Amino acid sequence: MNDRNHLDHVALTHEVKIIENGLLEITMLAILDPDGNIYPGATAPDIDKALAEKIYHTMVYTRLLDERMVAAQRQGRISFYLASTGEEAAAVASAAALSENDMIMSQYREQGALAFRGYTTDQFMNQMFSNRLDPNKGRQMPIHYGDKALNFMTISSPLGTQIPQAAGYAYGQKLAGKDAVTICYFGEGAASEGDFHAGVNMAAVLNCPVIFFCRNNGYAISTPAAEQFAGDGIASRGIGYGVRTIRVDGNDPLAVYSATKQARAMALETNQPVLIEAMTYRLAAHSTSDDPSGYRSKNEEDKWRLKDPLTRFKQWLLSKAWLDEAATEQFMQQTRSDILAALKTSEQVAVNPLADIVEDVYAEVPWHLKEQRDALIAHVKKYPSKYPKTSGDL
Amino acid sequence: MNDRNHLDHVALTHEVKIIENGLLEITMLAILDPDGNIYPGATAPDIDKALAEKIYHTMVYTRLLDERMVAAQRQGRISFYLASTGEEAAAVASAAALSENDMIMSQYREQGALAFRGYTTDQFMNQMFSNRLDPNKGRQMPIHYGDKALNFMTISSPLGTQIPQAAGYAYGQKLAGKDAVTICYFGEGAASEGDFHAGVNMAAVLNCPVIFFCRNNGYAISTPAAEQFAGDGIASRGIGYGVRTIRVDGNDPLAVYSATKQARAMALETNQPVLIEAMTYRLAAHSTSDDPSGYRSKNEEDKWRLKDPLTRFKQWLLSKAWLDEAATEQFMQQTRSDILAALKTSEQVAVNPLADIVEDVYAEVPWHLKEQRDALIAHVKKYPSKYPKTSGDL
Amino acid sequence: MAKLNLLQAINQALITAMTEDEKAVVFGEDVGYFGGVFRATSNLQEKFGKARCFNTPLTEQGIIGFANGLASQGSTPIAEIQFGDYIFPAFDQIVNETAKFRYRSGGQFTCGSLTIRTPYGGGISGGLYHSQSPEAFFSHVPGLKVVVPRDPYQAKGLLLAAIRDDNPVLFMEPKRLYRASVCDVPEEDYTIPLGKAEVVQEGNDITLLAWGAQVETIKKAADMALEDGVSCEIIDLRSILPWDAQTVAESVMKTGRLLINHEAPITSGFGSEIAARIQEQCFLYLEAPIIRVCGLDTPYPLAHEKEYMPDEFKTYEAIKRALNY
Amino acid sequence: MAKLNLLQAINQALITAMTEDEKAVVFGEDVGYFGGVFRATSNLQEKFGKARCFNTPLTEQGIIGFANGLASQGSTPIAEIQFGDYIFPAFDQIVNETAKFRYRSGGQFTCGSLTIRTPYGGGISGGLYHSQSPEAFFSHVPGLKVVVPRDPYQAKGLLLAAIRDDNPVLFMEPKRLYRASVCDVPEEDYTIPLGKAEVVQEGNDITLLAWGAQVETIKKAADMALEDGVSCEIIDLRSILPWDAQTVAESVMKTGRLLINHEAPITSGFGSEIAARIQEQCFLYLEAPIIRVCGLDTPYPLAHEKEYMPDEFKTYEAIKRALNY
Ligand SMILES: Cc1ncc(C[n+]2csc(CCOP(=O)(O)OP(=O)(O)O)c2C)c(N)n1
Ligand SMILES: Cc1ncc(C[n+]2csc(CCOP(=O)(O)OP(=O)(O)O)c2C)c(N)n1
Ligand SMILES: [Mg+2]
Ligand SMILES: [Mg+2]
Repeated sequence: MNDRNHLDHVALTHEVKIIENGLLEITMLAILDPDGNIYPGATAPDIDKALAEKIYHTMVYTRLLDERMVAAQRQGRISFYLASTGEEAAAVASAAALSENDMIMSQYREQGALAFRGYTTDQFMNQMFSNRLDPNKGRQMPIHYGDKALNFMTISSPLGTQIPQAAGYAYGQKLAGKDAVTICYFGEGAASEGDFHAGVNMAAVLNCPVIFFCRNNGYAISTPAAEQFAGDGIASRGIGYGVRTIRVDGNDPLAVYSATKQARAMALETNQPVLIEAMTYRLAAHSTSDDPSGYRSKNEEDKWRLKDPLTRFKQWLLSKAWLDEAATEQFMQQTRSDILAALKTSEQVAVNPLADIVEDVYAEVPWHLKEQRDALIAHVKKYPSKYPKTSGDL
Repeated sequence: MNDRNHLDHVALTHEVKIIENGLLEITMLAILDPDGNIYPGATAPDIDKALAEKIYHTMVYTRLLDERMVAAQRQGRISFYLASTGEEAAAVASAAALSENDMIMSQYREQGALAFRGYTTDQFMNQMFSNRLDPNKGRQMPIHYGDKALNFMTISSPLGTQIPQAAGYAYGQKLAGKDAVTICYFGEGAASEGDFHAGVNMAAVLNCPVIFFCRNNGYAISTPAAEQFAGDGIASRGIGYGVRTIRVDGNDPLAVYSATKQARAMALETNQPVLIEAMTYRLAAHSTSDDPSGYRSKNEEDKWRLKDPLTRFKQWLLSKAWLDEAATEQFMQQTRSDILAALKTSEQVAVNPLADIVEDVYAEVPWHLKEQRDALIAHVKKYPSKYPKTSGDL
Repeated sequence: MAKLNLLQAINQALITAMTEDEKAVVFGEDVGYFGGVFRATSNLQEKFGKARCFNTPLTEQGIIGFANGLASQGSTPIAEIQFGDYIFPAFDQIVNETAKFRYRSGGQFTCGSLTIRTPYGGGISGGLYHSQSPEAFFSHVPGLKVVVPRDPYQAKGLLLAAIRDDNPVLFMEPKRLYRASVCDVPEEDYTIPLGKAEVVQEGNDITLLAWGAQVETIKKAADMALEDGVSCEIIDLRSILPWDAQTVAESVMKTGRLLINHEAPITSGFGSEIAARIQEQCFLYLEAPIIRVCGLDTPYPLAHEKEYMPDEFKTYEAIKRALNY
Repeated sequence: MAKLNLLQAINQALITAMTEDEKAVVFGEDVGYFGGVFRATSNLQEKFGKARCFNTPLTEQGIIGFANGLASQGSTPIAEIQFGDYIFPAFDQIVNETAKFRYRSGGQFTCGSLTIRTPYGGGISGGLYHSQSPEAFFSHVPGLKVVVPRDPYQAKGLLLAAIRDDNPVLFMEPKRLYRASVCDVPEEDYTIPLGKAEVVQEGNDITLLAWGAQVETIKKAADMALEDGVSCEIIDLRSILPWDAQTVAESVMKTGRLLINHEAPITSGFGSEIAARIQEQCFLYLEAPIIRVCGLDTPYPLAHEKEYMPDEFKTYEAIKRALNY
């Protein structure tokens, strides 16, 4: 796609005509309608029953996990949570279209993708309780998951930073001759960051096999999309970068799956980025620290509840006779009790020992951090009751 | 233009079709052909003889100034210079389309715009010799002009920073009810900075009457446009931001003038930004520190020399019988000798007194800078021969 | 005079500033209709209209770039960065632009009317990206002023002074005090001078110095030390840049000892500048080395937050070390 | 062994690194075909192909973001920021990402293989945007290493060590020495350990400490002082983070006096950390306050560059002050 530059390709005009809005009309790929029927003229992707079930179960799992953890936060058992309710299809169905070798670099609302990869309930819990069983060692707030074994990059809070990183990661995959791409998730809010611009442009110029997957859910905390950008969403920007682009109904698992599948094939084949804009809606509050009634109407939320990806997909599965309702009910009950059990276990697990406080800052602990660690250990030994989480170990 | 957001306007499609290159075909406004004839079907803007002459003389002046100062740098009289040769039309004709109340925030290759505003040869020289007559007080390298009286913002070296600033400046003009816009110049290289993204997007969302004027001259130092972006230049990005956009032949003063005139009217009327991409070519070296033969061919340069805006405009003036060749010759001679005379005078003028070293860091000199200044003055008095520029004054 | 928390005091200062100065404009992520994620800008859009209090797109570099331009035009921008941890994308606009605008133009153009507000600091289970104390970075930037209030009274008076000051000011709000700190705040307009430290408690044996939320910590440590008969002088620095070296030096010349407490990592934290200056200025008066009780040289942890913090126990121990040197 | 200038030494180190490590990739603005505006990356594209040495678009935040991703994938990125003054748009990627990558993931993912090269410093009539010395900012960032060579020999050895070090390293090149500093540089591969200062000259009366181009300055001052019979110990710090406090402390315990010289503004420059630490560690050995001879607390000027610089005359005067304290 980077055959365009400077002047060679440009046609002349002699009339002063400033391009106004409307030059671009980016349509939205929709395969499954809100009632779960395939749109006339649309083709369902090549998904077998097992995959369909896995997608559905993962979406259901994610919803249940979200529900439980929001409640756990209200009970004061964890400090923070961030639900993906209403947006499960975007994360789950896109992850389903990838290979396990593909790297996932997510924002923070893509727990569905992680669940699809096989992250266990225990793993979720260990991260959220910052306990010593989490390979991220309890250093970040809840929901900042990461698992190298699953090719899921540890999440970072500063928005947009993973976008140029994904370009670089994909470039490395290409150099190393890996048969893999990187997918980079982000919100339409994060797409306002300078890092978005830098990352997408660099990926296009440097031919990086990366899928930029924007969840446009209409809000960045309280800020509606209309106060975030004036163009035709995020998709229209892709054109500006010379990046292949597609907009999909983010609440339609089949559309998301189809688009991502094709995007992955293209990225791998051409060593070039593809931008996907998934139109969805954050039915949840931004996070457990947020109350959306301060900035949007119940009415608007209700409208979107009708587009729920779970119901929609369920209807489709039913229409294919791929859904055993009793088994699903059983799955849901089992999931609920598994989550609760894991929660109860994980919250009992201790945090890492005190000495860990200086680990992983550098590859090896340098002299000054050893000095600081030793002084701290001596101090905690002197005041054990003031540092109950770690003094017991000393 | 910010009536587009999230989902309301989006049409559906049911076919997985990733948008590839080619959706956008942004044409280029051209009014004057390289031989100085009006293109068939094109209309020359409403420019009278006086204005046409002023534009021409300013372009000629700029070229002569550039030539002389490049030579002065080679002679070791100034440390640095940066010529706009070949790109004069972009800066001069756009400035000609503005009102004097409009704020100009430039990159560094728009000396033509400044000359058009009436910056004198003495002013140019005082800045370049960092002497005490320059209101910028000799603090920056040569070519970082600035003049509040002429509504020309002092130039800053870090690229792209003026882009969001221009949005803010224009917002302020609007709030204050000023009948004025801001024009913001930058190169196609600078448009890769995150600040470009932030600035253009903010201007669009916050309805700022600003003209973003990109000089796409094909190079950022040694980096060709093809290694800078993969899209259809900078113009295609405007669409992505929902910003009115036009591409012009930057070597065609009439096209640049017409586009800028209309952009200004639109920006003022709608309180919204307009993006202009002027396609041009840097015939000069990047700066006096650069040698373009290290990265591009003579042949390419020669091709572009044929599109020289000065010859082209001269032909047009001749065709209108608006050019007195003898008078022009006389103007050029006078200009050359004025520049030389000013150069000779300015290089003799002393730099600011030593005490100035701590001024303008804050509105008033704080205690610690007074302390540092006093110590420095005492020191220089002790070693006058080591600080010949300032010790004489003490 | 009403009891206000720190957020309410800031909100009141903003209302005062916007009422008095028509050119004052408040913006940032979520500050508009919603009133900010901490609600510091509540009701401003309602009161002053959308043109003067608005959401920006999610771009810190854009927010400060826009603010710089707006300030140079003559308005009085009051920009919010949602968390101090997210001020770094704007670092170039602040360091290379805001701070150098006046200098490079010989005073023709300035960002002097700009105020940047941002919550900072730990103690809220925020982990490494919702807890940082970045004041030291900005203390190395000539052209900026950096101010940190310790309670609602200070917050209102210092914020009003910052907004009216003819220099760009970074106003850092200790977010763990947002709701926790409550005190009497006069309804009326008042300012507290920038660049002046406050001697919060007089004492003879050692000077304890902190700013923001850590002033509370050194107070607690001083109370513990008092039980041992140690009399601590407590100084709230209030301004980080330019800072009030004179008040600190005078105190140290009296007490002969100095302890500095801050949350940020010790290495190249602002404590290092204070120590470097004071050891020079008070060399012959010092009876013990200047001690810094600070955050560790690690990112800010979550699970080990309590252990990481330079709390009153660590401070108390350091006081004893200084006294027994 | 050939005489090389600093640029040539760097170029040679890059060739060595890229030859030995297939995963080493060099990129930045203009570093490709052209070989960089200073020509430090000359011929690399020719030798190693465009995939391993290439131009990037003009975006420092993008360069470092890209580099972080590339490093975490397993390559060995060597990214160039064209001027130290333009590193600030990348500040967030460096401070919040590069430096915290390993820590936040419990060591699962790291940017340890990343090296960032950037020219810094004044003395080249560069004015406020081509002269800055930003090392102090980065010295406050746990997780980074910061290294500064003083001559071609050091440059090659330290750069090779930086590239191979399993931590992200910011490698700052004193650009006024690029062509001015010439010395013997072994053809073969060698490294100089990071984190170790070098005692460049032994002496008894005072320790002079600097890094990069200012080492030359303190040497000149030491020569002036020698004429007065003052014996200076000269230390090149070489690594700013982590820094070699032990070598400095040992020297100061011997000489009883310490002078630190750096170009950056004095307030919160890295000299403050050194002074703060050394006054604590060497309190009972100090015969005079630790003195800092540094840049003024202003942006870097053009017309007054000579006056601004912490040159040998200012240093010499400060030595006398310390000796006569
Ligand atoms: C650099 C940065 N600035 C601000 C924030 C605070 N913040 C966290 S989430 C958020 C909104 C993000 O919106 P969007 O990208 O649309 O994602 P969504 O929450 O809708 O999934 C903000 C402003 C942050 N984390 N990082
Ligand atoms: C932030 C920043 N990065 C790098 C530079 C160094 N630099 C100066 S000019 C330039 C190229 C600019 O190219 P372009 O924007 O196309 O403008 P042109 O020189 O072609 O007019 C570069 C990389 C800078 N001044 N600022
Ligand atoms: Mg969103
Ligand atoms: Mg260019």
